[in-house]
Amino acid sequence: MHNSESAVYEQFDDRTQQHEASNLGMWIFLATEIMFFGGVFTGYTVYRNLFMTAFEAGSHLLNARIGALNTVVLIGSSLTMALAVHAAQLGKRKLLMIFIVSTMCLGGVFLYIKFVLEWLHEYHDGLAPGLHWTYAGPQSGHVALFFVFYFILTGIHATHMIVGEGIMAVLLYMAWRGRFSKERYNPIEMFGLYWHFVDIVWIFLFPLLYLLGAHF
Amino acid sequence: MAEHIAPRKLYIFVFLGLLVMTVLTWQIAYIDLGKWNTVVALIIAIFKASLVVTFFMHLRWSHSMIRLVLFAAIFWLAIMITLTVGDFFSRSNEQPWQASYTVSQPMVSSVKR
Amino acid sequence: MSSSEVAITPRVHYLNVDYGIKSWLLTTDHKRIAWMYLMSITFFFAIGGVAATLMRLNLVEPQGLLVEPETYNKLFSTHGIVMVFFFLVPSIPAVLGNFLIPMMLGARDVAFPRLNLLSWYVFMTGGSFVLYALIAGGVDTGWTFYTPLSSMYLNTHVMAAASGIFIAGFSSILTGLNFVVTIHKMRAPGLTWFRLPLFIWAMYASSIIFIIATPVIAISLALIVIERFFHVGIFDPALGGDPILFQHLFWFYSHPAVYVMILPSMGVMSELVTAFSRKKIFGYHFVAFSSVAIAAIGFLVWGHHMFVSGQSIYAGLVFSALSFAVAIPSAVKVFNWTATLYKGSISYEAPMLYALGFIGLFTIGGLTGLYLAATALDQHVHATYFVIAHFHYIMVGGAVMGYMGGIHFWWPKMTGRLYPDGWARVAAIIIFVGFNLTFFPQFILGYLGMPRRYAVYPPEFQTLNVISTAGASILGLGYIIPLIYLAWSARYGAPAGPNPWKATGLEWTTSSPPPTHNFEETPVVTEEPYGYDRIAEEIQVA
Amino acid sequence: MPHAFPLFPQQASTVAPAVDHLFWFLTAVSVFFSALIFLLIFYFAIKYRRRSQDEPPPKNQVINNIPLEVTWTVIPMILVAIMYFWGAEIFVRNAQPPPNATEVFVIGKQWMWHIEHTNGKREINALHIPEGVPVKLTMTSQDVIHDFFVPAFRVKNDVLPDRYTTEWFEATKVGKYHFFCNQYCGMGHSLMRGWVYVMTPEDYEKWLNSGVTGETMAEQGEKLYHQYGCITCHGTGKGPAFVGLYGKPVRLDNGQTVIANDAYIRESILFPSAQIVNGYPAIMPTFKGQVTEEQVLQLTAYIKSLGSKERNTGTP
Ligand code: HEA
Ligand code: HEA
Ligand code: HEC
Ligand code: CUA
Ligand SMILES: [Cu+2]
Repeated sequence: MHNSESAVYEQFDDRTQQHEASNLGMWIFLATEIMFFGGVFTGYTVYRNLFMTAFEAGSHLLNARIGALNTVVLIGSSLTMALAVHAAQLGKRKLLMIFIVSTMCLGGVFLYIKFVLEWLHEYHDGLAPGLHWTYAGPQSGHVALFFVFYFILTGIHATHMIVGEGIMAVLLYMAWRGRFSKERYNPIEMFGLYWHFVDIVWIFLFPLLYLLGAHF
Repeated sequence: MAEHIAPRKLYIFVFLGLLVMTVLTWQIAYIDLGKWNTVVALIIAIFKASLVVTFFMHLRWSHSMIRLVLFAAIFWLAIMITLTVGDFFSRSNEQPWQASYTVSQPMVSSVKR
Repeated sequence: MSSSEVAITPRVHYLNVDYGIKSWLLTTDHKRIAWMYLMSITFFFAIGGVAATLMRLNLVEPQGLLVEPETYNKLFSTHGIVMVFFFLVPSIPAVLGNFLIPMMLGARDVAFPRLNLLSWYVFMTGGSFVLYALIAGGVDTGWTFYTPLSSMYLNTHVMAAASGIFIAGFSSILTGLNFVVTIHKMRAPGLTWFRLPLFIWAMYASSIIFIIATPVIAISLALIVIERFFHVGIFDPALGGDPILFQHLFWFYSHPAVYVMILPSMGVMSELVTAFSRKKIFGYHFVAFSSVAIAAIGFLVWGHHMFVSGQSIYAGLVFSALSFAVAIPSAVKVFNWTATLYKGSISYEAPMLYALGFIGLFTIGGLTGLYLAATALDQHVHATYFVIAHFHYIMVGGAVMGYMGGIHFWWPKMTGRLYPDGWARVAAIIIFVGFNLTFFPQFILGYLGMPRRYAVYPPEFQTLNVISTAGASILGLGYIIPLIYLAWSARYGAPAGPNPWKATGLEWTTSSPPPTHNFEETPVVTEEPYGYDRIAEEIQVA
Repeated sequence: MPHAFPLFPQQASTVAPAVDHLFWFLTAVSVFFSALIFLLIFYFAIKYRRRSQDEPPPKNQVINNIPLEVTWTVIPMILVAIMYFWGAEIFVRNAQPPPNATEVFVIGKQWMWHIEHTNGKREINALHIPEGVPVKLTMTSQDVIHDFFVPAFRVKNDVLPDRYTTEWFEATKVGKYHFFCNQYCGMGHSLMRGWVYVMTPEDYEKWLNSGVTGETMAEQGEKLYHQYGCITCHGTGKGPAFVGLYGKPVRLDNGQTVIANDAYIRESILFPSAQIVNGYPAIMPTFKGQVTEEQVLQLTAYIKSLGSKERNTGTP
């Protein structure tokens, strides 16, 4: 058990070293995440340039308004997350819990919109390659390719969010048990980095998936 | 901890900035800029991402090592994309299939709806 | 060691602080985790080796001595997958790296000990998926998983194998992450970057590759699984995709991965060559930075596996030029090691035999890499036995030799006991001879045009294949001998004492085996590594 | 019983000697450096061996020598630069089939090679070609990736599904040579091989015209043109006429211009909606799944036979 006074693991000399180490570790982890998404982005870039018109046709089948709405929701959750870290830095336990809960809620809203208002619809409309594909317009195969990438990218992104919700539940419990303090809030800060990263991925996914070609 | 604590107001401003840019990028999609639509959208996305990284993720107050890590990841990602895409768009006519897409003005997109 | 000193084993050390299966499975001690990796990868090496033996036996007859082509395909796929992902990639980093990095840095443990344990579990989970795939009937994709063959045509256990590698990839990522943070943040007072042993530099460079490249193989295999499961066309041209995209993603990882396999061995080399010639390394900065240069440039050359794949010829030319560029830092290393021997005080214990073997065989393997990097020559030898010979020279002759040398060098530190050096030297020589007999004929076979992954082949290639198989049996014997005497010595060997080789380096300043937290008190470093000229004075005083 | 056992492959094409010269150059460099390093190691190892256990380690050790470092960086650099340009020159040459090359069509499928000559003559797992005439293979696959490799010619190239790749060579010696599938393609990979027969041009001519069905590829293509109803549009003005199409630029409805080569025609038949000719409606149905790769090649041959005279229809 580590209470807030002796919050340094035995392999470290002091708290600064420990904090710097976990911060660096987290950023390196995010670097691997960049490369992980990067693999799919590479494929996306190639196909998007090869099959320009098909990808635009596919993009037009998505609802840009919902996409924009979801962007706002996710940015909002990023704000509440930043404020949660802020509250943790100041050692305000109650505020911290409030902000964690609001982040979780906003994340939940995002996932609800994603699954229920988008994926489910796309599935019913026959826009789910491999499962239910009825699109019969020109270049159906390459439009399907767009949707494959759409589902993979949003799917991996949503998986990250679900994992994030789980971690937040744990953090909330820890906060409730008073495990954090002005001196010890490392986990909150590290998780914040993760959550903001997931937000950034979406910031790129939104234009790349929803806004291809002019929508006039 | 020797951590920088940013004022809460700053976070709110950043949030507002992100909001404005989201609306902007969404609305610009309804204006026909030809191939520039994608470019503009990406530029805005990069701006948004930098805001998040700099302020929400505290890069502004972080050790330079952290910046190096971020730079390295972006750098290698850029290499992966550039060299891969470079192959696809430099295939000669003798190895065609894709080649026919690139004879002239490959980037023009003018879908009629 | 001089017999006058009495080597003593400390009463309490990391191996006997507590007993029982739980004290191992739940340990966060980097040294014990290293042992768990050692056991696991030896197991995987045996699997890969058995597959290799069967393959070589089959190739004695042009029509196939033992098995049907279908089974042969499973054998080389198993061999490649297991040897690369479950033996060689984790070998030096996860065993010697885990054991030594904290000690060389004067730290109590790695930065994230629990993460370290987690990576072992992740590794074993991945391993069990692959074992499942093998037991359930095998997989015949080749280790390269080329699409659309793997994603649409084969009906073996591709998903299980791909998922296994996907999972094991995260173990690499976590290990690399742990090492980078440890090297950055856990160095003892006074241990500046240019006072680090070169092994640390090499591990640092390979960790970078782990971090940047591994996620890409993870995602590309995930995409194969998705394509297979949902029957959507990510890489299958029949459904609109492009198979060459997969090759790009695969080699973006797998080329840097070959440097992950060789860089740690190169790090070991720098330690061995200095210790057994009692000299400072020649050109420290050049050796250190060439590791980083190999890691960095190594990311730019992956297309050299695709010269004849239908990739654009312009891309081929660029990748060819970059591949030649990456050979230069390797050359620099070889020359610096050779120069280190100059005017040394050289002795020939087993680790040094492995080291000299490494330099020779790596040189040959690397130089034949140049043939492959030359576009027009690759157009002839691509995917022939010439390639097989090239990479076995580097991976078996180079990386595995380095691994064996490292294990022999640090074995006394890990167990506190000495192994019989005579046996070890004999084994090293058997391995060297068997190795050359196995793989040199394959260069000739390759230039003659014998394609790889051939279960049956035209009869005029038989003689060379028989020679190769004969060599392989000698080689296999050579690997079994160390297995026996090392196991024996762990129990019955003579106590080693803290520094049996009279080597420099922080790991030799603590007892053998070391205490759980490595050092009685945090060491302070005041000078460059490999201070063998200083030891000179000490020995003279004594 | 062990056969005669060669150590070096036969040279039977114009590029083979060029590739071999490069090979010997690299071998010379490799032998030189390997020998250099081996000899140095042996020499040092013997000269500086430790003579007694307590021999004091050397003092005043040389540990740096910048001129030396520069030397052994720069010399390899120069050598690899030579290797690079030498290899690249041959590689680029190999990528450019001479325009007068005889065309042969190769279709790979699990696990056999199907080969067709322009006059309609077909063969399986065998390729007959004339000596002293450049031959260009246009290759495609019906399933997975294969690779067409002729060791005696020192050339190979992958054969991809849904795509044409090419490879060319000019045989210089009459004889019988192996060709192999050199890209792992599943169970029968190692059985997917055959023989290249290089014949004198006269023998070749005789062989080519013996036992032919009587129809060239173009004639077969013309039949298909009627059979699949291409004529109902392309012969009536509903679709662009084929006369003079081959090799000419085509304007598409999105403003791009493409060259009507094999790949374009193949795509027009199998994925008609990918590229729409300017001024025509996108009514052409896909023939994917109806025509085989072989038939596509025949249709292409037919369209090619209609010449590349000035086009009178098609591009308004
Ligand atoms: C540890 C593993 C390892 C290492 C370190 C290397 C190192 C190199 N490899 Fe190798 N390679 C593999 C493992 C490795 N390779 C594997 C597994 C494959 C096959 C994969 C598959 O298809 O299954 C492969 C395949 C492969 C190919 C593709 C072949 C094909 O499929 O057609 C190529 C092509 O360029 C290549 C090139 C090189 C080069 C230029 C180096 C260089 O880094 C070598 C540099 C070293 C030296 C040059 C020697 C030392 C220098 C001197 C002694 C001084 C003199 C030097 C000069 C004159 C320059 N390799
Ligand atoms: C790290 C990598 C590594 C290592 C160590 C080896 C080791 C060996 N390899 Fe392999 N090899 C590869 C990586 C490696 N290989 C790869 C990546 C491929 C390409 C696969 C593909 O095409 O997809 C390949 C392919 C390959 C082929 C070509 C197959 C083909 O294309 O048709 C051949 C053929 O000779 C071969 C032979 C050998 C031999 C004889 C050894 C020997 O060195 C092995 C010696 C070891 C032993 C003989 C085991 C020792 C015994 C024990 C440990 C005791 C345990 C046993 C019991 C108790 C029962 N390997
Ligand atoms: C229903 C009418 C129809 C049929 C049947 C048809 N086509 Fe077409 N084809 C068209 C039209 C219209 C176009 C021009 C628009 C386009 O590019 O799709 C076209 C374009 C083409 C082109 C590109 C020509 C150019 O000028 O660039 C080729 C090649 C072609 N068709 C081949 C075939 C072949 C071969 C068949 C039979 C196997 C066939 N078509 C059957 C209507 C048809
Ligand atoms: Cu076809 Cu291998
Ligand atoms: Cu490589």
